[in-house]
Amino acid sequence: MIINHPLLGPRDASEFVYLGDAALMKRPDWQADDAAQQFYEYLYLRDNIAGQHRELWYHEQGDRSWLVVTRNTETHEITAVELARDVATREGHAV
Amino acid sequence: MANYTLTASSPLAGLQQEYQGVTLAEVTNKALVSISVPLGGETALQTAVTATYGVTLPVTGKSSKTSVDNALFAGMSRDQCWLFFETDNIRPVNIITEKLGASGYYTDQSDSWVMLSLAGEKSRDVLERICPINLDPDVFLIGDVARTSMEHMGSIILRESEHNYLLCSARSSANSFVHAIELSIKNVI
Amino acid sequence: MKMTSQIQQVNRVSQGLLNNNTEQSLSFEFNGKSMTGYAGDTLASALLANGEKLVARSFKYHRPRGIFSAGSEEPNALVELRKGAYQEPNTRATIIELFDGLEAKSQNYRGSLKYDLMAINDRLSPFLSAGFYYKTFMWPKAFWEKLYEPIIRSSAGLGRLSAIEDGDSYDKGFLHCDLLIIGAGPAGLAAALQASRSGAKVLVADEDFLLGGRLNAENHGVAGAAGHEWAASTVAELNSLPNVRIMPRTSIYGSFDHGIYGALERKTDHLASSGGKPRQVLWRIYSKQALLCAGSTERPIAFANNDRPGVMLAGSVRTYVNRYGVTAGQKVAVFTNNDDGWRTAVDLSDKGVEISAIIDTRDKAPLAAPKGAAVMMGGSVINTAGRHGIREITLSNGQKVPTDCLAVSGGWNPNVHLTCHQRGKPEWQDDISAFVPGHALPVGMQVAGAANGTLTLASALAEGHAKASEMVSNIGYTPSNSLAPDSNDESCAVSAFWYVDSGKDRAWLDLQNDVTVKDIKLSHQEGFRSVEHLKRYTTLGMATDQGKTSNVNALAVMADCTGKTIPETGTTIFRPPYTPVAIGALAGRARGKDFRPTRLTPSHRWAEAQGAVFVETGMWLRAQWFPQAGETTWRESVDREVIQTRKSVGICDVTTLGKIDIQGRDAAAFLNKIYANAFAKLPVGKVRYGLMLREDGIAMDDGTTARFSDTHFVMTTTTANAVSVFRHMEFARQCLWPDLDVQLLSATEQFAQYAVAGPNSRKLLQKIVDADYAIDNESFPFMACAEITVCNGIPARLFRISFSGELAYEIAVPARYGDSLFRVLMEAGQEYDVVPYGTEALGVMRIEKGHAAGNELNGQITAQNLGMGRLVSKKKDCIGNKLSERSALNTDNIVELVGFRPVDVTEMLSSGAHFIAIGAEASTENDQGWMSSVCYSPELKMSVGIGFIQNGSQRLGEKVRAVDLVRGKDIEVEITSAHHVDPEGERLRG
Amino acid sequence: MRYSAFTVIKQALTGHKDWKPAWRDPEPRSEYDVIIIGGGGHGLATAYYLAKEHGITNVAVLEKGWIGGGNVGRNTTIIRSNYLLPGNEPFYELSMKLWENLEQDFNYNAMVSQRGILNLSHSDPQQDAYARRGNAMQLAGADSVLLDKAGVEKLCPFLDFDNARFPIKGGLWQPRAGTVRHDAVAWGYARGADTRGVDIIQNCEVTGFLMENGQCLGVETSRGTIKAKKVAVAVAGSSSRVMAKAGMRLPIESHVLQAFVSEGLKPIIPGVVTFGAGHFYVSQSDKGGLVFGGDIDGYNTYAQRGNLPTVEDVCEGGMALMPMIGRARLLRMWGGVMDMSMDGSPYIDKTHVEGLYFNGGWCYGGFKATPASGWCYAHLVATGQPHPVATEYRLDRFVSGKMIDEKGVGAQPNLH
Repeated sequence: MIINHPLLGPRDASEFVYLGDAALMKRPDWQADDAAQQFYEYLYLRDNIAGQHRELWYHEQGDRSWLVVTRNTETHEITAVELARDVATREGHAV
Repeated sequence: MANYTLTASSPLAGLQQEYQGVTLAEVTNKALVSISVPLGGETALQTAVTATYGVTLPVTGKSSKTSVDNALFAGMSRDQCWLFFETDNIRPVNIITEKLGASGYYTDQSDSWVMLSLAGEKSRDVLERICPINLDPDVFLIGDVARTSMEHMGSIILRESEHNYLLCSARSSANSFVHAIELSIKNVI
Repeated sequence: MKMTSQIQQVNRVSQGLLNNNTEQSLSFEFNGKSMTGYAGDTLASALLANGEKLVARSFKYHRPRGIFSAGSEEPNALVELRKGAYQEPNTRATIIELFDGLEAKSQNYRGSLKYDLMAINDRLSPFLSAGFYYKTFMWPKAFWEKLYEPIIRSSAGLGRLSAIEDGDSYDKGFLHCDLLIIGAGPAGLAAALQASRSGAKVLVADEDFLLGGRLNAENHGVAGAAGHEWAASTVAELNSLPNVRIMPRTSIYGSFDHGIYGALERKTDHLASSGGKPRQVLWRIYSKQALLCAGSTERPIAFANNDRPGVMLAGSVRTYVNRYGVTAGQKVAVFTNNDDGWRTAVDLSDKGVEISAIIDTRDKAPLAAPKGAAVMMGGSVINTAGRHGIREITLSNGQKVPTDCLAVSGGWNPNVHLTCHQRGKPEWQDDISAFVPGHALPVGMQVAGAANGTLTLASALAEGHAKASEMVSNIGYTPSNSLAPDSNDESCAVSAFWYVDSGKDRAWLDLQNDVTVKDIKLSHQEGFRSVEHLKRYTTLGMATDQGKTSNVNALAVMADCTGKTIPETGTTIFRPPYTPVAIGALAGRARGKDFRPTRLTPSHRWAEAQGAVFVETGMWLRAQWFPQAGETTWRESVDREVIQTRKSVGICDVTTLGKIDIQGRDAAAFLNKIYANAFAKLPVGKVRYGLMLREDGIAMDDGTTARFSDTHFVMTTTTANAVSVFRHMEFARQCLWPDLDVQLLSATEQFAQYAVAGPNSRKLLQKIVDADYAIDNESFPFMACAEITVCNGIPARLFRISFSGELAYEIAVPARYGDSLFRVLMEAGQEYDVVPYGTEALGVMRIEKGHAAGNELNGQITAQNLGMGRLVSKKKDCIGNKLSERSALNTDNIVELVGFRPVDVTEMLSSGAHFIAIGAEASTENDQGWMSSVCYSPELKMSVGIGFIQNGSQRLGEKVRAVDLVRGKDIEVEITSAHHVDPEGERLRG
Repeated sequence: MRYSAFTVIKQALTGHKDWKPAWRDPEPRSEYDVIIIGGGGHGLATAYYLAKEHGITNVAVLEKGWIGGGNVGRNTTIIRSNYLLPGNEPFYELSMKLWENLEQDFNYNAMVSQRGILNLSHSDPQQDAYARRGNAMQLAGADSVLLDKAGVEKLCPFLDFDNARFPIKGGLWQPRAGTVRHDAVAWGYARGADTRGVDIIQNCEVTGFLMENGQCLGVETSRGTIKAKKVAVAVAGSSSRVMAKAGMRLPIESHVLQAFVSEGLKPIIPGVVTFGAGHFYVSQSDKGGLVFGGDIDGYNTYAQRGNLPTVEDVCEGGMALMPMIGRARLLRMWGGVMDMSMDGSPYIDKTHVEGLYFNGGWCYGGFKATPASGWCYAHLVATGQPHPVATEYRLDRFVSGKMIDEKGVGAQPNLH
């Protein structure tokens, strides 16, 4: 696969390390009343979508950026690649 | 206190090899300091760099050259520039701090890397066997820089001129890195 | 050509396209027999030239087999090429380029090829029907492994590996292009011309060594020249262009996501020796667009005993005569259902070969038959005779025709393989009775020419040209306005005809695996009707040719059985690789010591000179111990290193520990989230132990972090986790807390770092630390850190930390001084009898001291298990603290890290033993924990260990058994504190 | 028809006229006692044991495509019971015992071949970990042998002992492990279940569940509504997609595991060998192909195909371990979609929906588990109680922190 890095252009996916669903950026509030349940769901349950999947890749053999890649899990077509830091800043993140 | 002296040694003891159409040489006269941009401090750093070095900070994947200390700023990531420059000062960070003050976070990388110059008409043929980056001369332009992996080793490649490349890889695996390049040379030439 | 060789080469009828300039003949050996051929021959063409018919045996029935095709689809003529470390089994004679001195052997026979003892299987064939083995060999039970399976296994496989390391090397590489053209036949060459003239960067790959595809096998003209001449001049033109790269002998073996193609270039396979260069290069091609021009493969027609040597594909027979100047027989018959088959008869006849008969399943002859050829329209071949090669055919009218070569054509199947690699399905096209590429092509791929079902020459040229125009404009080039090369479309009408009812005889579909029409029918009868079931049940298409010449015919048989059409019955999709690829090539250079890079520590050269024994630790090589003269066991060396360190001073290279430079206004706040214990208030000039949890509450890593200024920390990680911890921290920084001002840089390589440990460590260091820096206990107490200078102004970092439990320091200098510093420390330490110590002594001292390391931090262990539960701060948010509170991780009965000593102090403990109560049965139910690390403690003069046992902290003094069944040990041990040595920690504070 | 040497000979002599389909092709009935979704190895084994062990024969197995077309027909055929943790080892040892009697039990030769598995170690800590594991295996009644380098050399003299980047230090050998002809397992269970009255319904895709008051009453399918007292899902690879129709999110990600086979070669590799310093394992099939594999590709996918970096990584491991295979050629590669669970261990459990059962999360270890999975799942569906060796395989085990994490890599499915 090739990931079209927003800063670097197309790079072989083998330069990257995969983590999983981009929902892992939405770490729950540790002080919430149901924090235990929230953390369980956050860490262990997955939508595991067959289709457009937003997921985290780390450019370990590159600029060390974490990316949010939108990729179809049935065709592998990639339709969007963003710096995760931008996404985290824009969409809110852990507290 | 007894008088003990420490002597410096380079990872490849100044290796220099000539082959038909390509030369391979260790670069030992360059310091390397990473400059990280503090959150929200892009403008301040840019101002400081322009004032002292007379160049703008390059975007990721590009480099800017300046005559000051024969330095080259390489854009390594969105919040990091790496500065290659000539000095024999063992505290290169101090030089940067003097010039740029507290506008960035500086980390000495001079001893982290082995630096090699691969030069000559056959250099691209040699690199084709190990480097996944598209080195087409119309695509990877002079001054372009990329961080990638070659033969399972993290590496940096910088195109210095038409046929000349600066290659960096981890100091500890310098022997493996140079072996990979030499094997490419042997296989190609 | 030399007369001598011509006499030997009884079937050489002309020079064909063999190179004029290399007229000297090449000698080679097949099954020990010497023969000759010419440069430009394949082994197959040379064997045919020499009249060799019988070249192989089939897989199951050991039937005699000859050369069937002229290309990579060959199912029969597989040979063992070369010898010893270069022996290459299952190599298709049809693609082996002849070289002087070539040696090859037939495979899969016992006794001799001609009189194969295993041919008994052919007699037993009624019992060996499809899937017979699933129904028997079950009784008595023990016989399967003792008797039946060994017999089956011994007859498995075709060729042999030599069992010696491959004597050749391989390489890999990366190529980038705008347009990849796969196949340099008429469509591919026309496309390459057009694309290159439009300015695109073009890569053309073809598996053959002579480019031109079928142009080299036919007598068609292109652009006013003979087809092969046009091909040669086109290749010459393309080669002269800077934006074109032509790669002959290069198979595109797979199509992968996002325009990536796998290619195998055979660099030296056509030479007698590789001369030290890589035999093959595996390329990864990154293309923006790819045009598949892989041509088509002829399929046979099945009929009784259609597998004899001499039964060949008609187009291949034509290839041999036109390209190689070789006739496959002296009396050739043609059996066809299409116009193309007739051309074989015509071309052979033109070379003076006798055509004994043309049998066409259709009613009307498309062309005039060559002189002397008997023509049977509306007929078929119903049987053949000839033990080791075809001698005679029987026609449907009962007539028997003597013939030594039967050229069969059942039509042409487009080579759709690469279009299926991303699971695209081909579609049926009725007018050519074949599957053509489906609509779901790999992104960026198009298909032209015969591969696309465009089976005639002028149309293929035009299609290649047109697709190239379209594709280059897709990527921003303006197509050149040059025209497609002109030519004529030959007739290619075909009328579907798949197999002739063979009655009691067998009619072969898969020639290599011996799958017959009957097997398909039986498969249907037993309910294995889907293509997937059919293939699996009968092994159809599972042979080395992946069913290139058999799959569609078998589908047709199944369609007949089910009464459905072929496309209703199913499609066959193909998986990578298109043609088999040597595993050595896929590995490239990565073997032996070059499997992975080697990282060396700054003291490596010195240690090597001392005769140190090294150990692989991840990618690193570390000194394990330093043997001295007279020491005969590793224990002697290690014990000495430990004793001397604990008594005086020792030095160990700990450079391999990960180091992360952390800077920023929020660095402290960031560390507070990364580490389970509190870090925000760590004073400048201090070091603190840190325990890092994964979000699931399991210990991830541990180490120390030093604070050099308000905004500057330096973290150490374990050697093993240096990379994953850095990644984890970048995740936290970029994805979880992007508002924190913190920057990370790996500094592992920047510093050489040495542990200086032992009661005399301070004195030793004082000899090199510059006078400006005081390191006495008061100025520089336990857990202090500072940036200092040594040896007259060399910058260094000093940490007062201890893994050994002794008064100890770690000193770091820029890596360029690493080698020198180690030597200086050894020199300065002479007065204290300083010793270097390796990873073994390091391990002994940490076990004596009860420190957890990799054996303990194995990803299954919590802070609570380590006895560090209280370290996990509840007053702050940090990664892992919430889920570490889960109930099952906090019961009264969790395992806890404690020490163990043998009750009989002469016993040696062993790591991996499980703890079982005295008197209890050794079973899973009674399993209380395990010993994780053991060592011989030179200080305590006994074996000691640390390990995990249920509720261990409350059981000190209790005795249990350490049961090590795999080593035959079962000994009593006492549970102790994990701190076997200096439990109060007085030494390290001294 | 009972299969035996006698019937094979008789049929051979009479032109193979009397062979019958291995299983019927029935129309679905409107209602069953139990519906099993998924005609893979686990679903078919469950049906077989429901019928044979629990006398429940009014059962339908619904298969979207053709039975045995999923991972049971696209794996590297290894069976073993060399696990470390008490939540796993007794289960896999039960599976091994079932394998050992399988063929006589279901009257089908699946070519269970106990030629052994050798896990190589390349460092002292790795050898220690194998000792711990070997002991855990024996505590559970399985067999294990800890080998030193000489012991390994005796078994596999063709490994690279002289020039290896990561020298071989020893290994863990399980003699009773081995390989099985994978397709035959599906077919044997199907035939055995069919003979006992189970309806195997192919080309029948489940499109939804019939739910009422928190209870599952059947399924909607491409061939109509089918009611059932109990519905048991066994669709590893598609678990998330199917269970989403019941409104459930699972602790599962879908990943692709590639497998490889070489051209047929005369026998050269005796048992199963796994590399301990890279991603490579290999055995040789009865047909002569080297059957090998490595790690999963590592990204979520439902596509049954992989990519080149993994292919090359696996072959690098192969050449590092046994450089004699350099001139053997890779013939075919394929990918299977795996249910990767959050701790690398499977789930066999009830769900919060009454009457709906779940079996999945097998990662790439599902094949060897087939008999025990069917056995324990049938037990759960028939009795409502988990089988004693499968009590830990709860869907909600992460809530309380009862992970069964053999590799120790945590809640990251692509690392298991």
